[in-house]
Order: sequence, then C-alpha cells, then structure tokens
Amino acid sequence: MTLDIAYFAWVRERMGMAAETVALPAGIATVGDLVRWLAARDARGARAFAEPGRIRAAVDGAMVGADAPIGDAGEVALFPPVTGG
Amino acid sequence: MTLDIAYFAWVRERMGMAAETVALPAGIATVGDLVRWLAARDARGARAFAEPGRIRAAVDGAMVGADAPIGDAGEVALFPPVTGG
Amino acid sequence: MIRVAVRAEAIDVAAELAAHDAGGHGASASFVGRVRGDGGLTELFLDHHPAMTAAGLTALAEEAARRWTLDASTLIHRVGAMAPGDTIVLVLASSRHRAEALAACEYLIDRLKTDVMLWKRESFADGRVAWVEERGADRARAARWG
Amino acid sequence: MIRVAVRAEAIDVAAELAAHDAGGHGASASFVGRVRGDGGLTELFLDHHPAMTAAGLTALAEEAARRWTLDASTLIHRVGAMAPGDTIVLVLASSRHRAEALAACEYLIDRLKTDVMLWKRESFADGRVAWVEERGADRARAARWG
Repeated sequence: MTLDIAYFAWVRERMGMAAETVALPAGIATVGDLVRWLAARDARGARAFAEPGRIRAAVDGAMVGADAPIGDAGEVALFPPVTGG
Repeated sequence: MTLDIAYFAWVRERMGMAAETVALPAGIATVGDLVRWLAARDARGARAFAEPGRIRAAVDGAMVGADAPIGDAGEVALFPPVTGG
Repeated sequence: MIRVAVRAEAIDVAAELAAHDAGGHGASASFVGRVRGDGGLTELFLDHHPAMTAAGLTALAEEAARRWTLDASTLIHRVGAMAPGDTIVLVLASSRHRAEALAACEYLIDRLKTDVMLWKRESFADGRVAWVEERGADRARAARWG
Repeated sequence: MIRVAVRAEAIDVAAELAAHDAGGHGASASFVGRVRGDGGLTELFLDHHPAMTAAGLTALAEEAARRWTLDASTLIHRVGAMAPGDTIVLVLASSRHRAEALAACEYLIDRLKTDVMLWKRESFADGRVAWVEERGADRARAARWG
C-alpha cells in the first residue's frame, strides 16, 4: 500500500521535503505507527520526529490524534502545533 | 444671580429653546431645586420636567446628581439619559 | 496617540483607518456602527453638547489607555442628520497585543453608549418622530466594565 | 455571507473593508494583525496547507455563524514571506447588533490562532531563523470559547 505524506513548517525542513509517496510496510495501522516508522527510517526522520508529542496530524484533511487509523487514506499531513493569526 | 441653562434632545424640544439665561430666585441651591422651579415656572417647563427621574444634569461640564449644588456655576445642562453610539 | 472627533460631515472609514494605521500597529480592533433603515426609518438625528461630547470621548479614550497598553485609539462620532447606511460611529484601538486591542475597542463602544453626551432621534416614513429611549441592555453592557 | 481567502499577495485592508461593507451592515467589528519588527525581525514567513488552511477558515466562519446572528464575515490570511508592517490577517464580522459582531470577531481571531493550518517562521537581522512556538496564552484564549 502506498501513501502520500505531506510535511509542514519545521517538520518539512527537517525532512528536507514537502511531500513524499511511501510504500507502507505491513503493521503500520495508525498515525502514531507511521510517525514511529518515519523516526526509525533515517536520520532526517529521527530529527523530525524526535518528540512525537509535538507532532500533529491530519488524515485526508481532517485533524486526528496519534491513535487514528490510516486505513485507505489518500494523504497524511504531519506538522507542529499551528501558530497562525 | 444669573445662570445659563442648556437643554438637549426632548428636553430642548419641550422647552422650545436650546439655552436661556435666567435670574435665579433665592432658595434654588441644587440641580434638583432648579428642575422643580423650571417645572413650576410655565407649561413648557411642566412638560419638559414632568418626570424628574428621567432628567440628567451637568454643571460646568461635569455630570452631577440632582442633589449637586449649583453654587456659582456658569452653565447647567439638563437632558435625558444619553443614547449615543 | 488619542484622536477624537465629533462632526456633522460623513465619516470616511477608509481615510480614518489610514490615518490611524500610519503607526503600523501590531494589532488593531475596530467597530463601525451604521444607521439601520428598520421600520421605515428615514432619518436619524443626533443631538450633542458642543463641548461635553468631545470631552466625553477624550475621557473615555484616556480611561481605556489607563486600563490597557494601547498604541493608539481613535473615536469619531457623527452628529446631526443622517440617512440609513450612513456611518454613525467609528472606534479604533491598537496595541502590541490583540487581547488588549479587542478589549479596549469593546470597552470604548460599550461606554460610548452610556457615558457620552449624545441623543438619537428617529424619523419614520409614516411621519412618526421619536427620541430613542435609554436601553437597559446598553446600561448592563457598560456596567460590566465596573 | 462568508468570504475567506488565503493568499501570498498583500492584503488591502481598505479594499477588503469596502467589499465587506457593501452590505451596509448595522454593526461591523474588525481585527487587523500586522508583522511587528521586534528584536530585529526582518522577515516573517507563513507556511500553510494548500487545501486545509482555507477550509479551516471557512469552518471557523461557519461555526461563528452558528453561534451568533451574523450578516457577513470575512477572513483573509496572508501566507509566504512578509516584512515588518505588512498585514498578516484581517477579520471582519457584521451583525445587526454590536455585541454579536464584537464577540464573533474576537472568537474568529482567537480560534484562528489555534485551529487553522498556519505556521510562522521568523528571520532576524543577526541571522537567526526560528519557527514560532505554540503559545499557551493563545490556547487559553481559544479554550474560553468552549
């Protein structure tokens, strides 16, 4: 299964890319699983996701928690807490 | 003793004038005294000051209560509760 | 900086905003009140005191500057005869911090309704002419500020 | 009427106000936020999500329209690179009643800080570049609205 992942703010900078399409290994069921997998994948992921508690996520445009299932989502967005206005 | 009196809103309309200078009779010590005297003076005053509870006053530019002394004030303003904004 | 005006001429909101904003303030809150044509209203007339009305606006702006850290405030109130759609009042409050700008703006318009020497008279298409009565809701909102 | 925009171009406050005010609303409250040049800040950059940022603004405006009786609301947020003095955000809320316009405007700017997909990065004259951290005060203000 492939998944589009979009990164924002310092997550994007630390990942060195705005988006990627990954082939998800078996066993990645939730957003939390995905973040842990990315953190373990390479040095960039380790830096971007060193503090999972500071990461927020959206699945197909809807804000979700770490325990949200990825299911057959088209896009998962990973980013820090927002700071607009 | 003479006193300038200014009227506003429906007090002005009922008095038929925006301002007047009056020679105060002895015994008119407070704003409340002045209002009662104007109400007794003529038909216009009777109509303008029929309900003293609805009258507000300022002495020389400062909002005051009915028991405020007139003293040697230059101007007393009499008017309904304000409705600006 | 405090800027206050009581005038019979139309209020040019964009021009007032530009004058106010020349300081490049971090956060600016505004309130604009306009004449509503409710119930066939054809004219709104505002009576005022030549000196006390402007003094009252200035006193309000000064009190707001004591309560909040403001960079600038502007209070413009129109008086005389107005038509539906005309701007009656413009309040602008600026601060480095949005909470202060928003609170000061709300304070200024709430207090303006109860503390400043202004009186509204409404004329309607059917010939009725009536002075607006003091509103309990306005007194209650103004009283919130202690 | 709800009007929402997320754009890289400068926000023309007077033009947005004119567009919003075309309805001749009785009471209009606004908030304008500008880039402050504090601490030698030379650039503010705002990252956003191509679809979710605008959708978030629309959702906020819709929620405000459920909570208050509004005639119109406008939310314009700039993104990309900005300089000190530039307008970042404009919020306008109009109603027949001033209390509703004021409350809706404050709600929109408070929630915008915590609920919409936007991220600020600051660059300073000394070369420092840092993403702005989430502010506890912003969370607390937003939480007031329940």
